[in-house]
Amino acid sequence: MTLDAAWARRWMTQAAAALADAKDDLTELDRQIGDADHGVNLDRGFRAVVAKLEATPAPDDETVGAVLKLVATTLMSTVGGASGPLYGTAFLRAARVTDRAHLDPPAVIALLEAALEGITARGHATVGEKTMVDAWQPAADAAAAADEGTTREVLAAAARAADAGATATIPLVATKGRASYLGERSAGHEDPGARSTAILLATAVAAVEEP
Amino acid sequence: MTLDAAWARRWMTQAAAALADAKDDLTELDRQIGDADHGVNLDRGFRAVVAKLEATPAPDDETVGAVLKLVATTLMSTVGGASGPLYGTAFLRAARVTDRAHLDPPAVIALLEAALEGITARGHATVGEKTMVDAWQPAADAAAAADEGTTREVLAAAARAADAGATATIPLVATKGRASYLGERSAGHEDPGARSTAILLATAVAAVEEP
Amino acid sequence: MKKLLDNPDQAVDDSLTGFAAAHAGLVEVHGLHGAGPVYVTRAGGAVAGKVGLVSGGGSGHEPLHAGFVGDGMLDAAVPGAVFTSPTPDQITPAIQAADAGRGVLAIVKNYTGDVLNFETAVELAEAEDVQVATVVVNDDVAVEDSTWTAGRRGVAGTVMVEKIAGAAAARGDDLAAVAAVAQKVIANVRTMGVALAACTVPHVGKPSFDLADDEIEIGIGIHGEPGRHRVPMAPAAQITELLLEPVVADLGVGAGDTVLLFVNGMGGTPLSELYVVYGRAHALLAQRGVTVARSLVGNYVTSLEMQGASITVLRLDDELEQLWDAPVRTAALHW
Amino acid sequence: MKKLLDNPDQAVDDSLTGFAAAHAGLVEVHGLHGAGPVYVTRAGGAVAGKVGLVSGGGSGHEPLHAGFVGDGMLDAAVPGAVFTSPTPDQITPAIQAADAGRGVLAIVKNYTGDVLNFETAVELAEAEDVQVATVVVNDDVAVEDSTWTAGRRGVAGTVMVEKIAGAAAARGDDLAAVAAVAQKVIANVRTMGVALAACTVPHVGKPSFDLADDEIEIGIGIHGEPGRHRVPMAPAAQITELLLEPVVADLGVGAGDTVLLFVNGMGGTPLSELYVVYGRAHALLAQRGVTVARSLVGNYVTSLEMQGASITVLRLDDELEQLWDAPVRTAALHW
Ligand SMILES: Nc1ncnc2c1ncn2[C@@H]1O[C@H](COP(=O)(O)OP(=O)(O)O)[C@@H](O)[C@H]1O
Ligand SMILES: Nc1ncnc2c1ncn2[C@@H]1O[C@H](COP(=O)(O)OP(=O)(O)O)[C@@H](O)[C@H]1O
Ligand SMILES: [Mg+2]
Ligand SMILES: [Mg+2]
Ligand SMILES: [Mg+2]
Ligand SMILES: [Mg+2]
Repeated sequence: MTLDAAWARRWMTQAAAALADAKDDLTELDRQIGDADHGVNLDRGFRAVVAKLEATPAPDDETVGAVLKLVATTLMSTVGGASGPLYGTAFLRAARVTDRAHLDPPAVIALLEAALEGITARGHATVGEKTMVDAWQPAADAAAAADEGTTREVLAAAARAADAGATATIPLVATKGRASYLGERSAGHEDPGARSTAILLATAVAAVEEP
Repeated sequence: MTLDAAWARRWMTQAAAALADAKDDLTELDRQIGDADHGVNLDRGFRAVVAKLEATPAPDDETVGAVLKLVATTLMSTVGGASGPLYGTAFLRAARVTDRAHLDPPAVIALLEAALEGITARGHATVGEKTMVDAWQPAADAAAAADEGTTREVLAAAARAADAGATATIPLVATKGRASYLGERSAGHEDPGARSTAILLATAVAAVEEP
Repeated sequence: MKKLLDNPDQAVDDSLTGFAAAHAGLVEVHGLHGAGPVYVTRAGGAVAGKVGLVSGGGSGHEPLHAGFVGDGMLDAAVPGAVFTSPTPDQITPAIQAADAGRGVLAIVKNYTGDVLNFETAVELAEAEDVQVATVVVNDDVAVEDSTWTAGRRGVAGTVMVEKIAGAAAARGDDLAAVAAVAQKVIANVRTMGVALAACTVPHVGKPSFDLADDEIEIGIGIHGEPGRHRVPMAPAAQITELLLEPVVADLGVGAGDTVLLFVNGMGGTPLSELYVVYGRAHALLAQRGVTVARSLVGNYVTSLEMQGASITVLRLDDELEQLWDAPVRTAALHW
Repeated sequence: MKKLLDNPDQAVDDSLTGFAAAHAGLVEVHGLHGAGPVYVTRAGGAVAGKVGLVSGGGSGHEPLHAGFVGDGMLDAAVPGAVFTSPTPDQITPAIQAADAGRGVLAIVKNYTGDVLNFETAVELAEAEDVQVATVVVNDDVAVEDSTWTAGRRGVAGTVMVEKIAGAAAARGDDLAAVAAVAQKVIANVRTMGVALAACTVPHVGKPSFDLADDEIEIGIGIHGEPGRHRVPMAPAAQITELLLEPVVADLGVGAGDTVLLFVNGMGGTPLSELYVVYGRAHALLAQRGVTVARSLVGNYVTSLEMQGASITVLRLDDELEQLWDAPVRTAALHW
């Protein structure tokens, strides 16, 4: 079973719904150690993504990359803050390596790795700095380790790892992003960007149609 | 028994103490229907009066009027607000009619009437407008009616009437002073200036030494 | 109550000390640290050949009045205790200091305390041979039956009176003419205010009035006194209408009129919200065919940290417009 | 939460609508009511022969940045959502609009979001053949171990950078020279802030952090983010020392130095309290033999209605002093 542009579109619809549900929770996480806007930022961005996709009819030969590129530019121009360019770049890089109609497991792994690279290229964060990288890095690693599985299994491994990675940010002291200003006081709170990453990847799995 | 300058000085000391005690209550009354400063204003003023009197040694031939004039100018220059010029003028006018060493009952009545006239001359309020006039007017009237009594009895009658007059302001709708801006909403609260008048006159009685 | 101050009794003195230090070239503050009666004058003293302008009132309305001392506006300002009129012994020397021989205009906000204290002070100044004219600002339309009250209060419109009379004095008008211009402004300016949350007077320590989370107070003054009535919290568009409506009605402005629109913050409201109100008010006036030719938005006549705003409309003619545009160089207004 | 607004989603748009109406001769606001990317430019567009200046950042800091657009300061400002960096599609056209052929200086406050969005926007503008230099303001000494964080934040000192770089551009400096002046200001300006009470972001509806009645938060930023540590509420004199001490130490100013002292309000603190702090800070600097040659007191870089203040010290030399004094004509700074 391969993933196509329709999957990418379903992914975005489900991501928007899940992020809308999580809006207040994400904002509350950001209120604890940031500036109380992460949920609001992503909700604004992903609502715009859905609107944009709905306004852009899918050509028959639509590639996954074409969808992801639309997502990237929309996030870039509607989210703002730190997460806007980071998620924007993630989708932009992912789009570059998915310029085809169907993604097989290696392509899904490439997608996740490209996204991670985009985020670190822009934000210069490494694992352990209490950022979304703490969800993306284990996700990409877990995907690579699951390369024997189906596309769904690869994505599911990534989503589980992202979820664990997000949880693991709780005790960390932030050294990147806005939470870093809090120093020691940032410990004890989950990083909002890592949590939103976990939500995003969970919807990527949910959007895979059962065979 | 007549009243002399020493009585006037005792009066002011006791008034300052009583107004200091009542400071928060008077301010709270003013918070309800004014600008929450009446107690603070009078406390500032009467503390200054006491300081001024202490700094001004009494000559042997000191008149009551000389004391009251010092009180008047001190209140005028330290109280501010509406009550400063009103009480200031009251004491100034009272000083004019008490320029002698000893006050007999008719002189005490004249003192109260002059004070009342000073207040109405400046403030143009009449009885029923929910101001200090509602305490001063009955006080002056009761004093005049008690003209057969001792100086202490005259003052006591005035003080009782002022107290009743202050209480009687509760249901009134203010038409003068800051409380008038509240319209109907000023009803149900005692007028702070009427209450401070009652306190002032009560201490005038207390300052009379038993024969 | 959390405030940036050391001791409520010293707060006005401490604030004026900072004001004097920050604007040393512009103003001089007299009587600090108990040295005598407190008042503020221009750094250079009275300006030869010019009518002097003095205003004053309780503190807590900053930048009013001291922030308006300088070229093209006031020559002296007299700050009382917080929300308490200053006393004659402060006002009289301020009037004398503002006099350069052509007389002084006293600009008084209509509160019993201010009126009474200025009255006495003016008498004393006149006894010292200073020629004084007095105008009483009473722009607050929240006070409806002014015959049954102490009369309308003077609120935010005071800025317009001080600026425009200041410009008339600066161009060389004599005392009668400056007073006439001030009266013309008073006749043409109206204001109405709202509080979303009350302020706390430092030595009182609790809010001047109690307001529920879903209530606002309409028709407030600037002394933390409660307003005329309470209504449920409403969107800015509706609040703007509630304030603008009576102002426009009372002033009788309509199609063809030209006005200055002033949205004033009470101290605790962010500028961004004042602009929201300004935008709504501007649009409502435009709908009625009123031309908004000049504008002012900001915290100019405050009530400590009160959350709220007032809307002021001044009907303009060519003279008032020119005098408004005339240069001004004070701590708080500058062009 | 009581705010003068209609709908949190529209608040920035509504506020800019009012801003545009109030300052029509001075600024133009692009993209209102969903017409396109939102940014603010001078009414007349780019000034021929002059290097352009652009700044931007999240909204909620008014009058920063839009209030500083005009002669002698910025050519364009880019407001994001409340406390959220604007996006490249807003910033790029603002940069293009500010370009009169001599290039554009982008003044960025050091926040990950601002830096990233400006980075992208600058790339896009350069692709359209605009020459762009970027400076990053990072004056906040509250961020101690800046190697272990995203680096020092840009806060109130941004006003000094924008004013002085604006004056350099106005006198005709080329892009490299304007950027060098901006860097000189950045090298010589430091700030530290305190919150007495947090602010409430409109679409969040509750305070950005929780602070007990007897606590204050030291070392806050301007985005409602919590500060570095909490201390018990203290008198103004003590708070002033807590803020000024690290600023002076980090900047290394001492006897013989000349500085500009800026006491900035966070939005909900009355001017009178800012002057109390100013007075204390001025006296402390004087005690150390530091000459305070220029001053600024007021709400210039705010955090919505946050109660609090920051103290900024800029070390001056003749050039910076002259550029600070140079004429400026914007909605919020004018001389
Ligand atoms: N340098 C960085 N690298 C990776 N992720 C980052 C970086 N800085 C911030 N983030 C992520 O962005 C999230 C915050 O996003 P958001 O609240 O939308 O933006 P802002 O911090 O500008 O308000 C953080 O929780 C963190 O996961
Ligand atoms: N016109 C007036 N005539 C008589 N008394 C007045 C008048 N106006 C106000 N008062 C009295 O002054 C009191 C208020 O005094 P105070 O609070 O010290 O001054 P302010 O109203 O200026 O704050 C009122 O309670 C009232 O008794
Ligand atoms: Mg955030
Ligand atoms: Mg009072
Ligand atoms: Mg008062
Ligand atoms: Mg943000």
